[in-house]
Amino acid sequence: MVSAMETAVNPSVRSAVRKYFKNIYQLFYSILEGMAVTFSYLFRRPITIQYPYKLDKPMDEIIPDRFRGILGVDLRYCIACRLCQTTCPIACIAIDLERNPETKERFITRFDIDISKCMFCGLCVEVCSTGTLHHSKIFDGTSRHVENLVLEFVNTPVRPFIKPKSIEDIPVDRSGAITRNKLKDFFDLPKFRLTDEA
Amino acid sequence: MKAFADKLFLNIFHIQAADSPYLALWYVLMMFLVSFILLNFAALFAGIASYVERRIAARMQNRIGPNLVGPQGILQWLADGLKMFLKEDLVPQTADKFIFRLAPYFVFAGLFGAFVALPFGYGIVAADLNVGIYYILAITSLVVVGIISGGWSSNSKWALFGALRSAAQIISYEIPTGLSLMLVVMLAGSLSTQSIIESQGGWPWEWFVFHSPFTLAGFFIFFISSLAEGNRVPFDLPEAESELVSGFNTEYSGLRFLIYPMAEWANLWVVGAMVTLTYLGGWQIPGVRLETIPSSVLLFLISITIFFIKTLAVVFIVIQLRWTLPRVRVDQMTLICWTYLVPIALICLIGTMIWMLAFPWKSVFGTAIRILMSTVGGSVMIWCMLRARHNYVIDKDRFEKLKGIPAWYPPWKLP
Amino acid sequence: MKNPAKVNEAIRHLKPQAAPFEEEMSLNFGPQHPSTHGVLNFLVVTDGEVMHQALPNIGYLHRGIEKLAEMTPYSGFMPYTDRVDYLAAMFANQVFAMAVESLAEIEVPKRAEYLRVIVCELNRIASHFIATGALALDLGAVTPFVQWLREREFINDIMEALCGARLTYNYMRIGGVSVDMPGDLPDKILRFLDHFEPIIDEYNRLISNNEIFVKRLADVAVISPIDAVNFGLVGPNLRASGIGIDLRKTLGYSVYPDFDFEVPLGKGFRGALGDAYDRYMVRILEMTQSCRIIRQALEKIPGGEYRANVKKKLKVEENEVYSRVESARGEMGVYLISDGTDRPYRLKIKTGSFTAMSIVEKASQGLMVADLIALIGSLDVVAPEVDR
Amino acid sequence: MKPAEVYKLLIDRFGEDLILAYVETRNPYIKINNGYVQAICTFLRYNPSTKFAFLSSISGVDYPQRNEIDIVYHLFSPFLNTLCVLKTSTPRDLPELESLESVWKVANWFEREIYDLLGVRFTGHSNLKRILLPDDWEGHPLRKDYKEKNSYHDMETMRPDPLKVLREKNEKSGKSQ
Repeated sequence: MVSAMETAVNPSVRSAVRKYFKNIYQLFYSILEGMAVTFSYLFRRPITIQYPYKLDKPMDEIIPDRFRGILGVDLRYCIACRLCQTTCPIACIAIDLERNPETKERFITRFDIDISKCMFCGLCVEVCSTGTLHHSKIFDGTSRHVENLVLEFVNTPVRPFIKPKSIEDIPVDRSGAITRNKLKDFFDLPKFRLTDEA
Repeated sequence: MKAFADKLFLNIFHIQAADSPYLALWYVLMMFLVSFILLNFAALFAGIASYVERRIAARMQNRIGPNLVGPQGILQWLADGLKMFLKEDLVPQTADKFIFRLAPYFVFAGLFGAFVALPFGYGIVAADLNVGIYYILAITSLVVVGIISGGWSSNSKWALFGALRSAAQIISYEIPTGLSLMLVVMLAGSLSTQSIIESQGGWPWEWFVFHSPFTLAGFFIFFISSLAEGNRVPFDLPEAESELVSGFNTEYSGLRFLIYPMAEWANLWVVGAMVTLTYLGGWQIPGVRLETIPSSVLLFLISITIFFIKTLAVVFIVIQLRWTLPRVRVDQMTLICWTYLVPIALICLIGTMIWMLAFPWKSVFGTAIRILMSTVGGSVMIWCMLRARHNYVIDKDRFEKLKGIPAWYPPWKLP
Repeated sequence: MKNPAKVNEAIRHLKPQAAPFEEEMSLNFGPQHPSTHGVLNFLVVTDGEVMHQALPNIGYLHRGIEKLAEMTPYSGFMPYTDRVDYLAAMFANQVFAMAVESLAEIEVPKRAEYLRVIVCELNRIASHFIATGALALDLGAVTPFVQWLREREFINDIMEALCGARLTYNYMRIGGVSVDMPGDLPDKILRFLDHFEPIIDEYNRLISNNEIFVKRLADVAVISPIDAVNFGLVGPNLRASGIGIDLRKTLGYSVYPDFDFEVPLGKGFRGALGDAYDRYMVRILEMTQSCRIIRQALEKIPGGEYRANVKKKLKVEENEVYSRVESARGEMGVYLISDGTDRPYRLKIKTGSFTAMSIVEKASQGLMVADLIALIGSLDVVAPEVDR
Repeated sequence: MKPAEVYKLLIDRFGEDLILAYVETRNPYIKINNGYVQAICTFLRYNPSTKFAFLSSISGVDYPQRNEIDIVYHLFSPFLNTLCVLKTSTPRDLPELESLESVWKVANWFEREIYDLLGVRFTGHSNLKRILLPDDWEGHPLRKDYKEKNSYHDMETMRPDPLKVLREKNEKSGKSQ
């Protein structure tokens, strides 16, 4: 209102008249320019992809390699150093070690990650020296129950990884697809529910 | 309409309708049939317009738009409507329940009533009222009653804001609308929609819009104020979703809510048709005299097509404006009306009067001016297209380099 | 409202000096409202379209990040800083890293500094996309916002290729950055800049020069330079009022002195100095400058280490520091007190949105309801940054 | 002008009773008497040789051992390009300080925040109310001895940790042996 009043009460009538028509001209000109822009977009390609219905290439190829998805664990290489557990700022990783009283052998009896709490910061992956813990390319971790989002990676106790003699003994097979299949099981099977207990 | 009913009666029963004892019954039957057709046309248009608008908007925003329901999402509007049907009809506890329930009917009646006097082609009009324009102006004013009562009765402050804005808006913009229609009425010498079209011609320089500089201004005034009356951007103040949440229809849900957007999209046709019939030559076919149209079915169909094309072009521009422009503020809205539209409309009214006397329609100078002005209008359109091309070309190669795919994607090609 | 006494009672705790009006209506603007950016609440005191005042009511997104910092080791706090301002997470990363580096006397490698500048400037552009686009969206123009979202998507893709996340980057580390950039990234960024620079021009034609848009913003919610200083406005909001303080220039932190760029100032582009349009336009102009900085940085970036050697369990001697960066929303400061342990004794995050929010109470007086959203939008307030 | 020079200027102007100490840290700070904050800040702001126009932030730090709360003012002068850090202490049991609202308007919200999170009362503040937390919140979270209540208005403030619940469940079923 103020601006309009100021333009109306201009000392010089002539400049007021000029401004009046300049306003009209500018309005039309700028609208035409704007419409030219929107019109030109009718001939440009839509940028969106129709996830998940139509994809040019599989999602794994679209997502860059460094993508920080849901954590995956390759237990074959876990040396049970617990660095990830201590590094995690929100304590969403739980690792249990148990020693067989007879053979004195250590076993990883638990490697759980609470994905509902995880904030995908990647600090645990950074400290993992063997590459056990890694980010998969999975990002849609929806589940009906928040309890299902606890990923349990140990079903039967596992022996910690012992460093092989040469580096060639470690096969490089940590591809996204394997992790994906692995994690899929965890999402599909309802592991436990808080409601069941009540 | 009456003549058509009589003729149809003659063709079916082979007796003059006036002779038949069932004349009144026949007329009532025909009335129901016509209103059925009109209502369905309006509702279908509103539905399809909603889909088309969303697709166009999507393309302007580098998106695809609704494309899942049916082939290319063409049934999206049906799905939306169905969803609205199935929603619970909530009435706020503190609302004035009677008026709250009644309000959508006003909107409905106000907009769909306008279709009665709108022509669709040569001789195709539900009722060729001799006060057609006046009737349309009057009945569309009913919409504001629905909006105000709906906003007020829902007992929500946001809805009240919307309703009061709407009142201010429609009251202001009735005046430039009426004044700018007066130019046309003056030129045509009639209030009937059909005879306004008949007094124009098929070629652009025979349209009223290029009759004189005054009518050109009048055309823009009419277009702008019909946008305002139809609550379209940049004048969608009553429902300004980023200011008033959803304005007057904030509290509505279900089928009652559906009426409001449906009326808004049906209004697109009313705006398009009104602009077309008053200023853009209606269904006139270039180079064909009026008397030859009824004799040929082909010409008859062409007249319908021309009217539809012109109307849809106007509708497209209205849609494009909506996705280009921001919204004006409420004081600017009234300011535009009272300092720009009304004075200019008055000047145009007087100017057209003088022009009509000075340069009659058939005079050489009048024709020359009309041709000149239509050329100017055409060049402005060409300039617009060139600007659009410039915008496209400026980013074409760079986009291609960035994404690795060509930027060209014609609008008729569907992803 | 029916009972004016009730209204006065309701607003009393928010503003005791507000004179009671007989015909006053109090309107809850938010927390669920399309144009409060995030979860904010304004109590709008009005008697029609013209407001008497809008009283901000914040705290809906308070997560106690400062308290969390006292329980988290230095290296583990970095992900939390992403959440301070999710639209420009890199700056919070940088300012925290700078604070700890300053305390622990860690030398950051040159390459890391350049990488930081590149990602920060990219992030600044991305943040200004949301600021300017959302302002246009609030004023009813939907298309510009979507256009900017498209451009922002390219930046998100770049960031994703660089550090694996699109929004909460957690890219910087104490003593450098987490990863070096992949080999094809400079080319990607340059291709994006080539595409983006003409798009700014096109965007101006689409909306910035639009007369309706200008009329909606020009002369609206004018903040005078005196007010701007008094209310502690920072960043683009301050510069829009004509005060040329840009910490990149004044402090010259990181490697910013190496680059040649200008600091756009508001000069009343289409109205009074310090109006909403100036705040909008300053952001648009800043994008161009950010592009310039990125181009120079990509040219000059040295090789070498990207991360200094820092102990995993970092312990810092008793000391304190206040480090500041020029975030997309202005000065972002971290006041850090260490006490010899591996976690901060006290960490205070000072953000630009917090002070920008406090001016709403004053600047909104006498505006219209529709102008309030222009004011909020032009101040570029991000709710989580206000509340932390 | 370096912080040390600012300290010298202040000492000359106010004397040792008001300006207590100059402490070298990363950002050296000047310890001032808690009763004269407003006077000192007004001086710093309007003195033509300093012109600390900007109040960058106000922070509060709780020291339970000393039984004190420190309030830290960060002033910035673009003319000198200097950051001046003023620090003052107030007793923890009855923390009270002068409000700086009359010097910088922005102090209003900063002080409200400190009142909210640390419980320091600012005299002369126009509107000293909680700003971030609800009005009926108990306690001041940034104090070191703050304990969060288990529930607020019958809403739980904690959710069960799924990892713990899982462990208990596994132990019950004897899976982890």
